[in-house]
Amino acid sequence: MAPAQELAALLDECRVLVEDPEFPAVRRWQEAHPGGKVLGHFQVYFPEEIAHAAGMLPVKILGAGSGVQIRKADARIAAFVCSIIRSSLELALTGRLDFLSMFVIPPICDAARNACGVWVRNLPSLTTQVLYLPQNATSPAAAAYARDEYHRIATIIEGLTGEAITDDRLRASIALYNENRRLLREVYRVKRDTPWLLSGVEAYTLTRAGGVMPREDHNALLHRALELVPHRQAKRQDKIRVVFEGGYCEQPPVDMLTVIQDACYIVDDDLLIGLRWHLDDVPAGEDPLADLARAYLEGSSYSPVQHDPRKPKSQMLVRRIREARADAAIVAAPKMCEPGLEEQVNHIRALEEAGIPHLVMEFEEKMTVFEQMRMEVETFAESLLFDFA
Amino acid sequence: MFGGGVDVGSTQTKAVILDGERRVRGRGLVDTGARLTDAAIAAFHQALQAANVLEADVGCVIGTGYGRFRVEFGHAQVTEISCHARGAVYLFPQTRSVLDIGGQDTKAISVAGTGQVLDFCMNDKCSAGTGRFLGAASQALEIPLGDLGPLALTAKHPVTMTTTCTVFAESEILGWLARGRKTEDVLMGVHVAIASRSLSLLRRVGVEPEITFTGGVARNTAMVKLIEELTGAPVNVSEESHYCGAVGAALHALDRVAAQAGVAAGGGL
Amino acid sequence: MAVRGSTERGPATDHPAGASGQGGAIRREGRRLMDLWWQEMTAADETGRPAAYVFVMGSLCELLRVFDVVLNAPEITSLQTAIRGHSLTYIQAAEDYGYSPDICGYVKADVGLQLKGRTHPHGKVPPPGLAVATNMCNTYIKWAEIWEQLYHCPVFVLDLPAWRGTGADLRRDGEAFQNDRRYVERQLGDLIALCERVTGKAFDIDRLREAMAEVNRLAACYQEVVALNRTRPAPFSAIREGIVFQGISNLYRGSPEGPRFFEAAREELEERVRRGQGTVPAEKFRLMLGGTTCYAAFKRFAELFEEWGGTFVHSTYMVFAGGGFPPGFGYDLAHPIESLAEELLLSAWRGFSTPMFYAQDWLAETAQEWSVDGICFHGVKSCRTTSTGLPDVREWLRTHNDIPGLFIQSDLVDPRLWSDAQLKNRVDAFIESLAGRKAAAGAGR
Amino acid sequence: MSLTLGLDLGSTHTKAVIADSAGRILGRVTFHSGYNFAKAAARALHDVLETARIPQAEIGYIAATGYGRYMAPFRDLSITELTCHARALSWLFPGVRTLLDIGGQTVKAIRLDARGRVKAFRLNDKCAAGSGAFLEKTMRYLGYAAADIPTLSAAATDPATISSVCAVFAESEVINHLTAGRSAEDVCAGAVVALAERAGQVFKRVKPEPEYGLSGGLTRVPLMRWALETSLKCEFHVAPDDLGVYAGALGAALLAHERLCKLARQQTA
Repeated sequence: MAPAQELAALLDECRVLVEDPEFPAVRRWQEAHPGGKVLGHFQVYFPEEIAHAAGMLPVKILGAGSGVQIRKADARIAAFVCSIIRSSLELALTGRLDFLSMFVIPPICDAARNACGVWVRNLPSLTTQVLYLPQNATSPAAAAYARDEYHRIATIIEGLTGEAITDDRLRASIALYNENRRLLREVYRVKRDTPWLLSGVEAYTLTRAGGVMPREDHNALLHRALELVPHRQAKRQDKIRVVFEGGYCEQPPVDMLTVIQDACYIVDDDLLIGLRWHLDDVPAGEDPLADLARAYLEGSSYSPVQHDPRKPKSQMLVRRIREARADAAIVAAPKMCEPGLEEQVNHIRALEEAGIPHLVMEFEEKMTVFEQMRMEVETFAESLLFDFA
Repeated sequence: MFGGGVDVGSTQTKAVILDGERRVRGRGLVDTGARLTDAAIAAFHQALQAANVLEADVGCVIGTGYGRFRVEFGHAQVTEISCHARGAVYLFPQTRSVLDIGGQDTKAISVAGTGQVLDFCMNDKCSAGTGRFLGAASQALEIPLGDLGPLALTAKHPVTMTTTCTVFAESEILGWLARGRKTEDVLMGVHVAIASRSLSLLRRVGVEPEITFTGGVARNTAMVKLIEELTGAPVNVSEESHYCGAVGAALHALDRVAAQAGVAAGGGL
Repeated sequence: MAVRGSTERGPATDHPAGASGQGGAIRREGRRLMDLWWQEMTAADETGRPAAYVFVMGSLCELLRVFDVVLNAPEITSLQTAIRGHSLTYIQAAEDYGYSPDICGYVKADVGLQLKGRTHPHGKVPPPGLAVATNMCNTYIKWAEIWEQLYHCPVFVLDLPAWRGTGADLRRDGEAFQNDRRYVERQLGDLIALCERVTGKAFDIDRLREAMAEVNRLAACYQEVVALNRTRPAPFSAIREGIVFQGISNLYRGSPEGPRFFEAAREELEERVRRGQGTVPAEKFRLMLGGTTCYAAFKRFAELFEEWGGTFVHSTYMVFAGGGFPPGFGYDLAHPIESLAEELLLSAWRGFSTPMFYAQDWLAETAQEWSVDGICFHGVKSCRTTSTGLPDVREWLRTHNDIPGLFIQSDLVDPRLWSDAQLKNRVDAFIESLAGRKAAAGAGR
Repeated sequence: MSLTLGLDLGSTHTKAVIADSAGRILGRVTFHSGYNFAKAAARALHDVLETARIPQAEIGYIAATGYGRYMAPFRDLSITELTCHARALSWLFPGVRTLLDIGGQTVKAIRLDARGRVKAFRLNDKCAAGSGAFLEKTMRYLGYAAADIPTLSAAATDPATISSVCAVFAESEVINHLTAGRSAEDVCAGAVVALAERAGQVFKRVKPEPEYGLSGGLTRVPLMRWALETSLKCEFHVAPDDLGVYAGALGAALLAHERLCKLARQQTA
């Protein structure tokens, strides 16, 4: 197959994996691994290495997009809670997550933390756990605590799988994920330097596919994609370069990102930041659990749901924009998202001070209408690009 | 002796007169508009005329619906939840679940054989006004309210309406049409959205057969079909469905008349 | 605003609005202590005495008092703007600043207050010298980050790992709990060092012991007061007096005024019990509140039920926001820090988590002990902490424990979300169904 | 060939104008869009040519804007309505730097530079959607037509407070007021003031600079302007004789002229 077609096919495959609420890749894995157990985890970050080291398949559960209509979950959680919380529960209540034997919710926000109670009440056969990641990140005791918390989860996993999570297996898993992180950094580099060769949406689907397929396969897929991209014949267009901020938890519809990239190059973003949380390789030494815990706190990215005085979020956004050589920022937040909407205000202030043009947007994974959004993005681009007079 | 019930709803006001044998003797129906008291009086007098009964012969009048406290000539007020439950069991004695999709609120009621409310649930603030939402659809599509159901049933590939919010839903309708989707497919999408929203309310109170569908929207054939599909059970719908609240109120009125009579006759309760 | 809407009464209505709460030590002392607190804050704003901003869930007042800081509880100042009918102006100021209609009304009322020169209907609020938040409400952390932005003040986030889900090990001697306790102890050490830095005062462990002794007294008395409502008719309203109790137990935690108030309150309530005085002329329905009340319609909320002879005998709110002291726990003054850490964790596990997002067991037991006829679940549009999952808990209790429940929605402090006609409709219907239940039960006997 | 046609396919109304190089309007039409934008576009083209008595050959350039701007197959260019509004108002009032447009579905605030270019803009939050539509709903609910808004709101003695930004919540406030016995006039005026409040919030978000301009269908309602000017403490230029309604179409026509000149220059060059 010619490189162009092969890449197109590969990207289509990812798009299917990303949008199919039946998790085809996960089901294929279970067929190939009889008795293999799957661990689902909610946004933002979960140390998948721990589950992987026990032979489990870690899967990111991040809502159902606009494909699934919320029916059963509405009777459990009121409509003024964000979409991703309700649609994730909908997936579970409609049997689409029947492959899970364990589900982990980090209490990133009040809705997520409380949702855990709803999962436990309604899915008694599923082992549902809250993973309290440290919010007192600068406490000298935080890393030790996080290690204990990881160990607690590890013990439950060992009980479920009957597999011992040895340091060696854990180190091997960390190595595998380090390779995955390296490849994702490369994807983002290509998108930043040559957005006409790899669009924001393409980079997004490539990244997101990793959350719903075995990392071994994802590594191979990314590897091949990165080989093929340079052979693409694509014209560099006269578009403004923007950074998209606001995709750390609930995911904007792919159609929305398309509307944006029709008028702008998305050269960097915080989409699925949890999959790219560690900015560098995680060292795997004497005590790999401790290494993972330390890495979560040190040298990691930022999100509205982690408090760390060493990470002034809005300043890090400004740096992200500068490093991406972007002309402007699109500061989005999901409807009903407490932390996102609160962070948005700080971001806007910081961008005004830095004199960086920005467009403020509100979205919902359930959106199907983008006309107004298109008009806003076009006007924004027009206001930066042209001059009619 | 007669009993009267006046249901001042957010769009229409209905009145019913029942005789001592609980037979419907007269009905009244007017648009509510902004003057609730006038609407209540008008509907009640329509009913009196239809029943050919003098106001003086009506022992007790009960007001229900949002404007129940504007039925100033009434003797007492009872919420439409209690009245719909009572009315539904009157129309279909085996009723155990009642669904009423109204202009302001959707109600799911679990009811005992006596017409007594066991549990009820109403829509969340952020998914309110679903009944009115059909009105909005008929406006946007320029199709009379009565034709919505039949047209929706001709849909081949209904769209998926994803939002819970009435306001967003209206722009979603326009969006689908702007993308050239067939009117009936969009319309069916609207019906499905309302039906599944209503069902999640029924789930909150526990779906028990028989299910009786009351209120104006019950006359929408597509909605009835969808509710039946989603619950997997037949759904009772009466020609009287939009009078259900008023009938229930009139039944409550008759109780009071009987009680008073009992007291007058020296009989205790 | 909508609150002014219909004030229609149902049939059984001639009750003295808020019969309870009139006169007596509870009202008098409650008001005095509340004024005293505001005088302290207003003075601090003038003298520049350092202020610590704290939150009711895990406030650490007993520890902070040792450093002579003024304690500001923004949740309380926010709800007071609503009770005074001024919340909307503050909220709109925050929305003009960029905060969304969807986010916490408390946060917006406070941001509005900060933007309006910290001038509150009750007085002045001093700027934060330090802010202490816990993860018991994640919005606490975002809120504190706003002060960090506005004032560049140090923010201390105390991690209190709480309920962990399926088969969570809640044993105090369990490994998970011991790991958590070790972590919390270390954090308390850091907080003490921070307080010393901010206030320039050396930590005095004996003063901490004294403060903790006061908390022991207060907590014991608080439990007794709440228990008095087991009697029929209930001597106090978990909404009307409840808010006074919660306010004092939080603001005076660790000071002698706290226990003194509750001892006086207990006496007054015991007297009411002797006289068989209830909160309404004729107590017909004993209710429990799942979640918070609506301060934008504080009186009205209680009236909706009281006009039918309904009274609130207990609430989850009085537990998770009542100072959060775990039942039967007492500080071990011989080991203050260890004991403080343990109390914080037990509060997090049982005091906050359980009544907030795993409430069914607690509600079922309490409904029994307080002989409750029904539970009103109040969903707060802008508060996911107290609202997420309420419909689920309601249904659980209906199906597993046959406890009738009503689910209504408005807000804590945003009057725009109070729809009087809709709420009255739901409440009236609920009361009608409870009446029917009683009648049926009576007939059954 | 020196004339241009500006077409504004709005979500509720379609407007079209024909303008000459001096910006004089030679013909204009407006009508309810319905849901079929292609149909509306064709009708607008036909009607405006007819009313202006101008053969289509005279039209040198057609610019389409508004919600359905892609649905006019005969257009030369599509431009967003914000860019068009900005252009039109700065042509009508060269001093205007901040513009507020209250449309059927959205409220828009735009800050411009001296040349009428968009510097910053803001639209209403999703939850404050429905703006103009909310007013129409309220009127329907009260039993009046949208055309009655100016007279009805003017007759108010004590406007009812409607503070919610959400159209659904606001509607429940309307019901509260009616059940509490408030008059239709007061409720209508309350709704107008509420909408002005809402628009004012969007306006503040763009850090307005004088002078200020007002456009959109609701500029016809005197109370709206009064409420805006008192709550925002500033004066608005309002497009003369309902031109505000045509601001989008006019802007499109003006921008069309600029394109026309550019093309002409390119040809001569």
